[in-house]
Amino acid sequence: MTVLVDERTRVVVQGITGHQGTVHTRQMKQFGTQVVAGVTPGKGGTEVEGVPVFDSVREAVQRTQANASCIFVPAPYAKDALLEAVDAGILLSVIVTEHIPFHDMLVMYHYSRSKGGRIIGPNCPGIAAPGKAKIGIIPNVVFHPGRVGVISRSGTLTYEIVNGIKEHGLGQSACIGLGGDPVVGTSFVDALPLFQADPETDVIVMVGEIGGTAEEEGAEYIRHHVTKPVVAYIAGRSAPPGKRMGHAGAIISRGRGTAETKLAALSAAGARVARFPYEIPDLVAEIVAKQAHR
Amino acid sequence: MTVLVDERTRVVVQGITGHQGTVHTRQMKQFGTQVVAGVTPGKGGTEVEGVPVFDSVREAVQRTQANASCIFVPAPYAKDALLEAVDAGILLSVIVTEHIPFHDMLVMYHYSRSKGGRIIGPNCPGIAAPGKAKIGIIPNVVFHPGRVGVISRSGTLTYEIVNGIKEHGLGQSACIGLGGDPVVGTSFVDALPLFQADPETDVIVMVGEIGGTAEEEGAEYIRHHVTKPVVAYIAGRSAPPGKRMGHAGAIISRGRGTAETKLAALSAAGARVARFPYEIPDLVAEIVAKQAHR
Amino acid sequence: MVKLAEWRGKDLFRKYGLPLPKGQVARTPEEAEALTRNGTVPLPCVIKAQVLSGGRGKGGAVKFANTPDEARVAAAAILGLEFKGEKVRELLLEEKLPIAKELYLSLTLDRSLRLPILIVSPQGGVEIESVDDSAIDKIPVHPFPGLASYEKRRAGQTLGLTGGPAKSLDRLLESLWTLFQREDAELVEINPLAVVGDGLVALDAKVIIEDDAGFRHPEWDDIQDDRTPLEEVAREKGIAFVQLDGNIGVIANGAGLTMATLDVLKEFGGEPGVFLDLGGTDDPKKVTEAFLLMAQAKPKAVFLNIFGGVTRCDTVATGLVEAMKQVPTAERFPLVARIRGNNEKEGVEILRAAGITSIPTLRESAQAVVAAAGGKA
Amino acid sequence: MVKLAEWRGKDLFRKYGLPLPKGQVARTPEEAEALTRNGTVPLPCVIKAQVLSGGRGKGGAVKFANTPDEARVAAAAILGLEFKGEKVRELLLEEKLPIAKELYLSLTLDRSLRLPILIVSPQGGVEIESVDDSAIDKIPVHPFPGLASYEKRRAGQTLGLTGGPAKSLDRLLESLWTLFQREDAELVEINPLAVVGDGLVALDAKVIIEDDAGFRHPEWDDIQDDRTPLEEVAREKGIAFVQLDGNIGVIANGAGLTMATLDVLKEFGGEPGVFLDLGGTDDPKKVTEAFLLMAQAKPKAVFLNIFGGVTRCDTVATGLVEAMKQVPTAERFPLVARIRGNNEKEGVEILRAAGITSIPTLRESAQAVVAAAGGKA
Repeated sequence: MTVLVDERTRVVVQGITGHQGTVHTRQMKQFGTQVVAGVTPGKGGTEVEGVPVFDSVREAVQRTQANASCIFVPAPYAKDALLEAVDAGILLSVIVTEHIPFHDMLVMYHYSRSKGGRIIGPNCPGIAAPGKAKIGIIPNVVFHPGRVGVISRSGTLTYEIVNGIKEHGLGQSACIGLGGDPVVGTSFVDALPLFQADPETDVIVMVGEIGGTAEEEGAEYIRHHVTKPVVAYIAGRSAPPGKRMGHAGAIISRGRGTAETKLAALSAAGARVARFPYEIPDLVAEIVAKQAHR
Repeated sequence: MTVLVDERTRVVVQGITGHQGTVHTRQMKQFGTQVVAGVTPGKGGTEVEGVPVFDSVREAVQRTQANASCIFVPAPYAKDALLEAVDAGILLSVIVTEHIPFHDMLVMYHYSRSKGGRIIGPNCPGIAAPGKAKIGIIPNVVFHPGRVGVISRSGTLTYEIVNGIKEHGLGQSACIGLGGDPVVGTSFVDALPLFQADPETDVIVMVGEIGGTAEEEGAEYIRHHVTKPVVAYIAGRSAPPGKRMGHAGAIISRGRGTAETKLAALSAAGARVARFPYEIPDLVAEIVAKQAHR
Repeated sequence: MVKLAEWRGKDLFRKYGLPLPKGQVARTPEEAEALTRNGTVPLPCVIKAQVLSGGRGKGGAVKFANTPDEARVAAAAILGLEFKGEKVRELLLEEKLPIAKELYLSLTLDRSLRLPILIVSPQGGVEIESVDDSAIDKIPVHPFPGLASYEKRRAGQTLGLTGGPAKSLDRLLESLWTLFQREDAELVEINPLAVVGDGLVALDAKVIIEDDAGFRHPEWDDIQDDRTPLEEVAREKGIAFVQLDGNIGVIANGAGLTMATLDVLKEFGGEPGVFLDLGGTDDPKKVTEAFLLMAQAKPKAVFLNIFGGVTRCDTVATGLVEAMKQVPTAERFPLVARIRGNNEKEGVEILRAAGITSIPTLRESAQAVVAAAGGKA
Repeated sequence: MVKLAEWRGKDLFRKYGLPLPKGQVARTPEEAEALTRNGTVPLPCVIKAQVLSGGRGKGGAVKFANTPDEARVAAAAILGLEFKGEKVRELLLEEKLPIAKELYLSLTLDRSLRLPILIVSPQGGVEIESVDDSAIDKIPVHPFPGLASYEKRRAGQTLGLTGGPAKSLDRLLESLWTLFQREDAELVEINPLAVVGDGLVALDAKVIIEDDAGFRHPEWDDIQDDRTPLEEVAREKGIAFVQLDGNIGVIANGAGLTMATLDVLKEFGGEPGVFLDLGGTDDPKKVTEAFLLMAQAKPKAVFLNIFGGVTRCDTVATGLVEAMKQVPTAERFPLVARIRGNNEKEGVEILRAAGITSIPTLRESAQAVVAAAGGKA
């Protein structure tokens, strides 16, 4: 396994019969992912993109040994979908759905954790390991197998950066989009150890944004536990306080969560800090070149 | 460590200023236990049996590094007491209190478990490892250090049996009283592995009673995982169905939980079954004698 | 453990919005007639004895009526019946509904999982113990997230419900889950749960509440239970007391020890008649009370088996001697005592001074009491 | 994120049984006078502008009155004031209470712990940001067991409460916790929470509700917020739209990319005036709508920066071209586009056909738009 997913990952898509579910099932399969089942209550017995649809996750797991879930169901039903996945024994769930109330997410997170489960997201593009598997919606075209690990709170900005890495002639070991909500199942401190431990990752790219203290906690983790080089970028340097910048989690409230404190913390922890997204591939290439020289 | 407790166990007594709390604090200390703190809200700053009393478990832990709790507080407040202990980072709690509603205990159990904690009880005499430490109310006099491990759902019957073992010239490695309620934090399947893994235990005595299927599950565990000899006794062979026999958990309901099925399961799992409590020490002595011959 | 009569269970159901037939309680044949005549209970109706034991249908405790007169006659026939020792004092009259299907549904505790469990079966109207496991679905419900929608869907699937009845099930389960938690229930059972028209109706209601939660339910104080009068007195005094069929009274401390004592007596041919668990006490008055209670059960002989822990032997001996003074000579019973453990010497001495010998081994003391009761040992 | 005006917050508080001063809303000076004259609001009273921004006291938006006439005069002075851009249209009149002590209390989300957190300080009545950390206690609350009694005791200890006020705190916290969860609040803040006599009273109420939970709160639909009219329109269309102080409009897809685009513009001396995050869409109509919305904000230049994923480049290009047709010539703005990713070729071609050149690099495109807006790049 690279990071969380690999060729043995067997994905069940919850909400597969919806538009997004169907489109991304196709794309996940094109990426090479084993999408083994879909779930939409009441649509059991049908097929989507050649994938059998079941009425419940429990049934899907019994019949197909699915071991990971990708959740596309609308926000009002997302909590139930996640609980269903956890109770069916699925320990990795990627929640693409946005606008899930954080009170729901608190229950989802703590319940999942009490069962040993991991959530990626919500409101996230998911996870991909080129050449292995993808759960979520990151465009396939931006990837190329390689040794750069990417952890990001963003969606399209991540695509842009991952694509930039590819256009620099480099590739990615894995990319995790953590999601833009205030409460996410996997944060930088949870994702960093995965890449630090991954023998297929040489450099870690960390893309943060304003709001909360996840980047500061990540920096603290880097300082103490990460020996691999880290390149960091923070979006939202120019954002005003008190305004929610697109992501529910991207808000400077009561003077906390500014880009400055995040950049300072990351810099102090030894990360190379990029001022512009397009600087990231340059910095990564520089580090890779140095590593090659050693 | 023998089983769960040893010389490094530092006990905080919740409800120490009550009659039971005070009496048993004295007896725990006489047993050699490090009782380092007591907690009774509003009584912080006082002392009981030479033990400092605090207003909260958090304070007690901060000041005394307590790492285990003994809970004597009345049933209506027991849930809160346990939550307080768990949130203060205490991972082993012995709940002596009886008559805790099982709906409360469900919350206590699952919350504690989600934090990696273990509960012994409720409605239990606690745990003791002679020569090391005791948390709970088992009379000190019945113990003698030795190599027999005792796991029991009963209180006084356990004392009788543990005492019988002593009077046979044998001793105990540790004794756990699981408690007589329908929902207990630690059941036979949870306690058996501790004694199986304990290098200081040679023989395991298991004292069950009617109600539930904890003994059957214990038997299943013995069959697959326990290599040490087990002597078992079940109280309640003559109890009628549908009547609660003293313990909230001791009831044969809808044909389930009879002594017969339990005895049959234990016997089939290779346990030596005693028909009378006073046969247990004989059977244990017999096994110990054989072990000595080998 | 307090079993509620059907009508009390249905009152709770009503409070939580569960779907019920129209109905009312009657205590006389005339009331039954009036309720049906004035339309409070639509006709035809079913008339059910309000007793706590099961199997009423077979026992003649359930009848049907098409007219007010029939209702009166049926009520008169049921009222006053003895039903498994319980006299019928109340009747529940309910409209008779056109039942399309009978289902089974209950919420109770799974002790092994330590979780509430929702049990459903499409085969309702019969005792669940008689239904094949393959026709029963058991759905654990975790109290943290509570009853999840997917669990309700699963229950609906097992019950074979779609459309209106499935929607009705959704609401019903939500209400039942709330009731189960808020009312501190041990069991809520609907058997049968009937499909009627486009919805569901709870035809029966079995509710057992957990008396340990009584401290947050003052409203339970006046609820009748199926305890005997002596058991009721014992409960109020905090003594675990169970009346059995034999003639030897057993007083011990601790549930396990008391049960083991019963077992030993039986093994030696004795017939235990009272299980009395003193529990943990160091108050001699409570011991005295326990003995006087025992005396009221009129045992042929009494066996006192104590292993002193929290309850010290001298406390028990003191309480016992006091009790013996208070029991009238005519009502005295042979007593065999065995007291061991904490303060054993002092206790044995107190008993000896009162002329009672403590026999130290369980075997011999048990044999002695069986002999005293005229048993075979 | 919907901030409630104080009086709305207090209405919620009342619903959950939180202790409040007697009070009422007035919208005219005459109403203020009448409320105090007829005793609805006891005198002396405090009159507070109902605006969403903080620091009202210093801004002259809070006055006191001892007589109905004073109330009318004070109301007239406050009504119509512009307060940080917000016109005062409503006043809250409340009895003035004898305050023994002012405390601080709030419930909000701790993102790092992923838990609700109860924040208390004995130093109330001032902004919590100005209180020293040593005088603030933060108590995490787990949603599974809910707010525990020991947590309430801890809060009471930090606040230095005993007796009546401590008991009042217990009930207040229980209610506040229920409100926080049931109303899907992001923040409930009581500052100051006053000790008055033997109890507590919430003198202020700040409630922020989470609009993502709107699907279970139809009652929120008619609540006014502090969004600008354009922001409100955008919200209804599901477009993340924030008005800023500059003159360059930015349309991008995805929050991170949009923020990064703003950052780059600023770096090159530009001043972003609108943040418009298209989000994920493959409907050209939504793109058109977003552009027309942007046009209403009257930017000096617009920068379109798209990285196609779910949102394909050709979709955006189609929507953009359609929008440009609908914007009147007089209101047109210089447009710089950069479209990359999924269906990039098709999108670039569509734009080219409409006379718009897509500049592939972020650096050059950003510089171009800053120049177009007359900035320094």
